[in-house]
Amino acid sequence: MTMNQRIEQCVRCLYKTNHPFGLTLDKNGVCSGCLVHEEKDLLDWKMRLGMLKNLTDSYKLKQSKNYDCIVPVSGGQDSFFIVHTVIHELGLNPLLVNFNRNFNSAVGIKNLSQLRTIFPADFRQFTINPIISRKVIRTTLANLGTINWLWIAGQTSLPVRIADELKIPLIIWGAHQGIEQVGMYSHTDEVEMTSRYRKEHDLMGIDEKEIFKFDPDFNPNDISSLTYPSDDQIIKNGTRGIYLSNYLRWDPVQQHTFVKDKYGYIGRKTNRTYYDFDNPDCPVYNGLQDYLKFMRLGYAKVTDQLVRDIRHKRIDKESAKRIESEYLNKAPDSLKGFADWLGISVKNFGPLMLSLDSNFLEQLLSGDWRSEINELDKPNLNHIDSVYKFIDSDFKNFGKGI
Amino acid sequence: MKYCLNCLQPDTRPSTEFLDGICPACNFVNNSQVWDLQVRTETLKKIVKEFTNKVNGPYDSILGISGGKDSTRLAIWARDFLGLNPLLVSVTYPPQQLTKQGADNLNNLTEMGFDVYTTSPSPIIWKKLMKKSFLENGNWAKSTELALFAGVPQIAIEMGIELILWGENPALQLGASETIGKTGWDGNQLRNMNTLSGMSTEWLTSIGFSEEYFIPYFYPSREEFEDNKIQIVFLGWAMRTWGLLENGVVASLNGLSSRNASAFESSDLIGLTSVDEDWVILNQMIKYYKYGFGRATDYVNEWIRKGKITRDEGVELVVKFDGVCSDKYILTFCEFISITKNKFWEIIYSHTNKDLFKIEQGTRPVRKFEVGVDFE
Amino acid sequence: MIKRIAATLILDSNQIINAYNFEVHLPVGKLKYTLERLQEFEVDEINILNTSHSNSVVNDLDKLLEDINNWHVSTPLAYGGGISTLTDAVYVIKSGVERVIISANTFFDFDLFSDICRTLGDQAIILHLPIEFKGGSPSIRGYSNKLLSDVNALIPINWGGEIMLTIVESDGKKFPNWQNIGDALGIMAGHSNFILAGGFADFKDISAGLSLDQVSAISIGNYLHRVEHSIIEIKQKIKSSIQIRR
Amino acid sequence: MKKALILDYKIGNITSVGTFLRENGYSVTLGCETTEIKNAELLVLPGVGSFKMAADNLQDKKIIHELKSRHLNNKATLGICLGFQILTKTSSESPDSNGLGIFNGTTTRLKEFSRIGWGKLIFNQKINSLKDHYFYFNHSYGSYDIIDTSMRACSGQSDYNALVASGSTIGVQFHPERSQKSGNKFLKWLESEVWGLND
Repeated sequence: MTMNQRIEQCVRCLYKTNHPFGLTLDKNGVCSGCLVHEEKDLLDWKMRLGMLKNLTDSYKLKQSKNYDCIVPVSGGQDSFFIVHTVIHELGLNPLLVNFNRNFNSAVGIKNLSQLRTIFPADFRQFTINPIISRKVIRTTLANLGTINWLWIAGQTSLPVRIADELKIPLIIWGAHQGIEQVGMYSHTDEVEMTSRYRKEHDLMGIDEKEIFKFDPDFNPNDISSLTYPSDDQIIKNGTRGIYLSNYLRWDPVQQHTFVKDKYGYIGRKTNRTYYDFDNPDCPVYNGLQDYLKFMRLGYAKVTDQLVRDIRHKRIDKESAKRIESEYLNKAPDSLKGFADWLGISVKNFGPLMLSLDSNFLEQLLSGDWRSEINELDKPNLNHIDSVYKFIDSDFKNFGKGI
Repeated sequence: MKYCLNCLQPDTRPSTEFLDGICPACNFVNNSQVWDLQVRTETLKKIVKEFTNKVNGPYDSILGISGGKDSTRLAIWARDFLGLNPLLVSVTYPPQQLTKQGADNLNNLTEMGFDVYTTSPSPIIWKKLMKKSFLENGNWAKSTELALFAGVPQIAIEMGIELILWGENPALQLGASETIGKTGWDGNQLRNMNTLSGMSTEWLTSIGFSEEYFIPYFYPSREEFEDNKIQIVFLGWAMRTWGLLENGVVASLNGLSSRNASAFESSDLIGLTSVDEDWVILNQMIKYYKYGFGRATDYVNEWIRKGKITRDEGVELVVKFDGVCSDKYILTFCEFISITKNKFWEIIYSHTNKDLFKIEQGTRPVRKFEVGVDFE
Repeated sequence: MIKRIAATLILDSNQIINAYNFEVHLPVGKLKYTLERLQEFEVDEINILNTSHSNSVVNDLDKLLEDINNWHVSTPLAYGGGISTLTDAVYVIKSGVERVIISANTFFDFDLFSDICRTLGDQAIILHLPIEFKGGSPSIRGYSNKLLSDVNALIPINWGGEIMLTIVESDGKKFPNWQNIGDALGIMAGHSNFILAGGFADFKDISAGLSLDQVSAISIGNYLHRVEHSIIEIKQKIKSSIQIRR
Repeated sequence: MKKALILDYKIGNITSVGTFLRENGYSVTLGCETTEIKNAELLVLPGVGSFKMAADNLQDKKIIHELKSRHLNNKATLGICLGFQILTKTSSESPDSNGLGIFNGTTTRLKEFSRIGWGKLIFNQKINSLKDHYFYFNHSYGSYDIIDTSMRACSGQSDYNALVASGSTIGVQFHPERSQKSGNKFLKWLESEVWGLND
């Protein structure tokens, strides 16, 4: 492929070579994600679970008077499957750790409370000062077109800091997004957590030490809870993050039915997504965040879900393409709730959306680019959370519901 | 049972010695003067300065909170008056035990602009310990209290933050003399609170989990305190207005939600104490049957000492509200630790002070003594 | 001289890739972020191989140099990929990269190879020889008729540059094929200053490699991206008898 | 902000030397005007290209005079690799070109043909602030015969001059701009111990 990238699509799935993680095509036009996915039906997953058990057993021995490992959790589906695996398959005593998103959906609060109750594990949660989190989110919205940067920066650093503070070297994560989406490594490489991957792929190339570039009057102490420990600390403590998806045949759809039936996990239907079990705990992940992702990258969460289904042979490419085009342009819901939390009105998102709009010129030429944003401020688009309001009464977790 | 001559504190409370008829709390209040407050505030500022000078991290102190009236008041005072930048640490209840107001009050405190770090022991183990300590000594909170007190110093040691801010010295308000430290502000004797002492590892692991499952319940040792130079400081001691009502007023003006139950159901006279959890109400009822005084007495004693009400007016309030606990709380508690109502009352009867109360099956114990009047 | 732990970064369409026996390329990320970390880990040098080079080395390099220069790389670099003329080679050195990596086919044009050596000086050149063992004696990848023994004869005895020996079959694996390495080094016994690459991950293999007299550096590829602080760990665990920069 | 001039002899890319100096607190310009050479607090002769190219671009009498007077007035000057060789009298790399002759010695082909990699500095006097630092070498020519200078150092087992100091004129055969943290430490050491330049 020549240096001036021509964007091509994989012959099997919907991903293109401009995927932010990077994507390569082999000589037959099959993408690296689909290639590595084939390993899911070639590898001996019983043997790989055995390899995982040897690894975790060695830590169980070392950590006799302490927690065996740290498991980062949220109100999402993976957490149920990971904690189930860590406790019941690997027989470990984990410390569950959560970086609290300041605005949780009712479903998210219910799921996280359910998770904390049904598994015999202690739980730690960190909530960043909401005044600061609004400031960070406004900065990353304006400069990176994303809401999620703050939560990811927190959720990928808090467990590593606690590992250091409590002398618990092993952190167990669920899926390695790089492998699951674009096949960055073979499962057999058993790739581990690195701060380079965190900065480049989780945080879009800007980590908590560089966010000041966008907003000079940040006080470093304000976002100390996003700091990743230094190399010396990590080496001294022997901190290590491993991914279950290297050792188990990772299939979120299958895992969803399992955790739904066994642990009462609840999804959250939204306007823009095909499945309801991905990231229900964040009210904007499948709403405004997904809409902005679509504007920035030309694909959205529904694409990720459909690519997953194509590779697991649950859908053919043509039907997937049709469904994708249906959902891509759907309006984001729960906009009102998020605007309220941020202290602005829905219309205030207008200039941001304009700045990210691919047909920026046409919008301006139309002389009425505001009309589109008024479309988004419809009451029916904000019914989602009211449907789940019944949940609020029986389970309460500290964490603002919107 | 003898009452304090000044207030309505009976001498039945464990480890409280009266000094010629006056309880420790009244003695303390009597011999502390207002000018003394100026000295205390300056002393506190000096002590705090020692810690803030050598801080390298983002936080110069840790404040243990529940989101209730005391912690809301302390957070504001520590930040705005003492100029501190505390990390708020909360040991939170299992989701089913936390009340809606409890979650809202934690949100309320966070929204004022604080980083909040919560640690929550596993509800499965928490519930088993509650049941065991209720069945064995009639006080479900004996085990969970350990975690509530241990969480803050544990995190202080983990994060290398030496200064821990605490609200009140129990010795002052509840007359618990065993926690009198070197001076009024030193909280490092908190470890001697009677609820914290006397809880062996074997007692814990008897519920069927190995020792490593009880990490949140072990209060850091004296050596760990010294090695990490941990210092607990009582702020209430140096605050001009500190008390149940004063804190309630300030906290409410700053957004605190109150308990949605009348004092006839909760004996919580102003509906602002331990709002984040309801079963403390039945624990206060059990305290009443054990020692002859409950939460209403605590409220009343403070107001008598501050001259807000007379001793006789106090008697009227105690007679009406002490030991009150609505059945709805008992029902949810029995359901939570899965015991029958009869089993609940069987335990209550076994721990009731037979000298002070008459017991008849199927009814609540009846007071034999007259409030405020010594009784053999 | 002390021995060196180097990093091989293989590029495909302007991104670092994981390479598996020179065929399968899996995307890792942009050059800039990996360079930044490798430098913090104090890797001794970085060899960049551009597999998707265009016919103009100048354009390829200008795109990469943005990453390299505006981001204060203070680590010795080598660049290779499509260098087939003297101007290409001079341009690479003039752009602030220490050494140019010459591929086998450029080497086979021997006049061009000696021009480059004379103009830039031997020390600015790495000759990259990917070796295949298709039964019988080893040959250069892509040139089954070019036996390693013939190529060895063409390299002047006191040549001042270094030779990067990559065992194709070990590319991307967790262990190098020591049998092949032994054979290749045996055939080229007259030379030293070899950089070994292909399948180096475990520090025991790296120690073994550096203990060989002919070897002056080991260049690690995919393994770098797999484990945090791989370079620091390797440098700590390597036999203390081996002289490296610690 | 200290000012540094990189002497422009129209050859290689000086970005890495420029970045190295900027990172250590200098404002950097590239040039060869006599006034620039005179006023620069630090003059750096970069290390890219061949001896012939550098020598041919340094024929201008006024520039040579200015460079020599900097040496006589003890003004801070750093010659890196080729920049060090151009400060010697001649180099066997191109016999008919002549260097500045500020160092009383010549440059010849290394006995071990070339030297690529990291080496420590072994001084002819006690300098312990650099003792466990390695520096990056990449050259096949060097000088063996400069002996009458105040400070000298060689590297590893070889005996060519890795560093030569004559007053405030320093010649180094290694690349400080490619020696990571050790390079920065070396520049700080020069500023405080040799040039007295740190602000």
